[in-house]
Amino acid sequence: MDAKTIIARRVAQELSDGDLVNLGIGLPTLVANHIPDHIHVHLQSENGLIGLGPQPTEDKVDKNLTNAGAEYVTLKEGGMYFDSVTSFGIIRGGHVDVTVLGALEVDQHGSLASWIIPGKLVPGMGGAMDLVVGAKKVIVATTHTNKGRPKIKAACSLPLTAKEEVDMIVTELGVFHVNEDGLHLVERHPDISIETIIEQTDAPLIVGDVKLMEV
Amino acid sequence: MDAKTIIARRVAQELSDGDLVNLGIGLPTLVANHIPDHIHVHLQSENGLIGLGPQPTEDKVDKNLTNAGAEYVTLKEGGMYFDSVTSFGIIRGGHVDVTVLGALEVDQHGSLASWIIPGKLVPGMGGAMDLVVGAKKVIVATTHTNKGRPKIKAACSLPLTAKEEVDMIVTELGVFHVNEDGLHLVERHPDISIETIIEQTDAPLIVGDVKLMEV
Amino acid sequence: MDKTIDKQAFMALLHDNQTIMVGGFMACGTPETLIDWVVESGVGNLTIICNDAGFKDRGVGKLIANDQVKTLIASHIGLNPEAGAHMSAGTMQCELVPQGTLAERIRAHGAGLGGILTPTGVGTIVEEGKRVIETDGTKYLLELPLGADLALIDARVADRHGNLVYDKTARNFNPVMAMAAKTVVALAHETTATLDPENVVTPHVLVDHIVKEVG
Amino acid sequence: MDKTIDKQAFMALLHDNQTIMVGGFMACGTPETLIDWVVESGVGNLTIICNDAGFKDRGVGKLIANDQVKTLIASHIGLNPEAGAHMSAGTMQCELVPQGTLAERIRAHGAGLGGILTPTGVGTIVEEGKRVIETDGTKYLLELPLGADLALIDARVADRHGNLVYDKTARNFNPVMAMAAKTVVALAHETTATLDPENVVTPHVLVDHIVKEVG
Repeated sequence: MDAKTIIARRVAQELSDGDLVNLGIGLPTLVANHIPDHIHVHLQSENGLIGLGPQPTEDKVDKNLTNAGAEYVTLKEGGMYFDSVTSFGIIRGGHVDVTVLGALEVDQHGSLASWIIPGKLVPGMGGAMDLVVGAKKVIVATTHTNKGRPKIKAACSLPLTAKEEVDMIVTELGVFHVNEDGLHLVERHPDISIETIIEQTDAPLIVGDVKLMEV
Repeated sequence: MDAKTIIARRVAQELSDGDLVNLGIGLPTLVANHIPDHIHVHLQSENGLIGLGPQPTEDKVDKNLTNAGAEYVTLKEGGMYFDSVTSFGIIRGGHVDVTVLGALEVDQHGSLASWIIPGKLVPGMGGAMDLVVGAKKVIVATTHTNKGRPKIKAACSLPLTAKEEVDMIVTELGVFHVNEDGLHLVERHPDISIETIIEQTDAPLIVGDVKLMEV
Repeated sequence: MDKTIDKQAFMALLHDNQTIMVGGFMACGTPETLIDWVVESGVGNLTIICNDAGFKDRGVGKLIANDQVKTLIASHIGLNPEAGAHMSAGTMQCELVPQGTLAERIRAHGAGLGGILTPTGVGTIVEEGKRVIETDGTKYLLELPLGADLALIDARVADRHGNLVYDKTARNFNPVMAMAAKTVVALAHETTATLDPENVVTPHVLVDHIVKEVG
Repeated sequence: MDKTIDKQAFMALLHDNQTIMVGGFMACGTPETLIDWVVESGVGNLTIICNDAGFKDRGVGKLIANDQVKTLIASHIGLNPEAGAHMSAGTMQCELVPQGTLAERIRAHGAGLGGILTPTGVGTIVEEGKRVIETDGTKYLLELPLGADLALIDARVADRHGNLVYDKTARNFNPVMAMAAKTVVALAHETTATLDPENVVTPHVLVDHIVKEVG
């Protein structure tokens, strides 16, 4: 199984029946493919719907039905449309149970950098700052390293998306909880040793009872 | 013609085609009966509609279609319903062209008292404070005196609805404009002398070219 | 997920000392059946947030008459003499809030804002005890969010997911209150399989329980 | 009152140095015909307020490519490399605003608020130059209203009064922008006599002009 699939599958296990969930562009989108059959979650797309369905076949494409990544999507039965003010009222108001998003960097205190590399990449924060501040549970889903460099840091060096809002980090190597006392390694990939994870992480880790990830 | 009809008729002349208008409970409501045929205005009821129509006949009463005074009303063709947040967004945001409301007291600077007589009458301000602050033009429609005591004062003695927001006062005796330099008498009832108006007004009046009210 | 509950399950949601938001404007759009059940439950010491005090025998007025309300937060109490009597007797406190400010304070809670700046009430007794914040030379009152333990709202139709639409001016405060309480119970006068996704007013994720109106 | 205007009348609304709000999310829900006419008009030095920079050949991206935009206020510019190129070349300034904050700032203007307190952006570079206001021990940013001279919005249907409904996720920023500009022009893809008063999203009083989409 490739890294992205490992991550998406593990994140999917965090979702509960009835949850309202927002999945960021890219890797987090894959989580939708791994939600267990007995769990029914409602996916929000912050551009204006709840009840995000799969991509349409080409003959069913509606140019006025897109997700936040400008891809054509569908609406599930029971879903509905709303405007941007309502959408972010729902997000900022704590009505989203889980938001899953990627990272350029994430640190031991749960601060996240995901929207700008000064002088290089300035796409903008879009809805990410509101999502991270507003959602009840914030999960960062990211490959453990970028070109060999750890993405989990003692402190983010890039401009932040939000300060100390991340609750959980899922990578292909392990699962991490951000607690008051620091960053806990709580699960590891069965083939990866705790030592390897410590080595590839640029932040102090608290290592207690470490379970094995289902992969 | 009785005082209330004189006032309502004169206020109606202030309305322009296409205006969005909010009429307060009581005397201001009568303005709707005197709008010239060639003028089409849209009446808002702040409890949630634009397009307020006349009261229904008894067999057409709908208990879920009321005005802000809890009376049964109708909706005109082209009208629509909305919630209280939208209603007051429209009001506070300056989208109401004219609001007409009564007064306990109104002063030379355009401050209005209309919602409380401490220790005696505490109905609450309802939507009046938002209307007076938000509407483009605020017209106070009131009998000139209350049991012989002038309602137009140098300064309000009762708690205010809003400070310095009234643009115009219409009574059965005359019409007054609140300008930067003070309160101007601009029209008088044909049968009433300027001296009488000055006598029955508890505020200094600026008297220039005084026209006759149409009554 | 069927959100329908019966009377017994509803009664289990009620407790002394709760803060309860109740939709409706002069009892139009108030879920009377749910109010009757709160009366029957006998829970006391309640803080009620509602546009107004209703009437003696309609809307939240029934809770006041039954001595269940410790504090009423409303914009208007004039049509219910019982409210005034309870205030004079010192058995109920009343916090009067301008109607647009009441709507925005509830919205602020539901939308995750720390407060809003409004021109409404500047220079009046509504300003007392509040922070005045000036921007660009204009004074505004900082009005703080208002949330509740329970919201009791009145819908025309609920679909099987819990999506809601309202009826005419019975909409008023119901949608915004559905955003702002820990637990939201909607009295539905009709039920249907699904609503048009373009016309849903309150998305199902905001609604915890549905009580079907009988008869 | 017929609000329909033709191309010539639309062109007369355009001027150099205007601030123009444009609906749409990655060009879904952007009134392309109106954007084409702004391109054709050649007006320059514009401040554009839009969720994003669109694409090089769709949405407000066309205005950027044609060097008409002095300042872009948006939440995201990543899908339009032209926007980045214009920023690097110094020919366009860009103010990046979190998407939920952008929606609330526009709403604040339209609803007559002096600003809103949001937790979004606290502890990030979005905080720079802004007032931080603390209530109950929590820090919020004071975000100020955002209005415009002109709003260009995209509606599915306009009725003969100017009431509007939108299409699926093409709704997004269109309704809130209809509240926040001095002049509001809606491109209507269909017209009808009247809309259901329960389902109107934008009340006619907010809409100044309708352009009927041809073909």
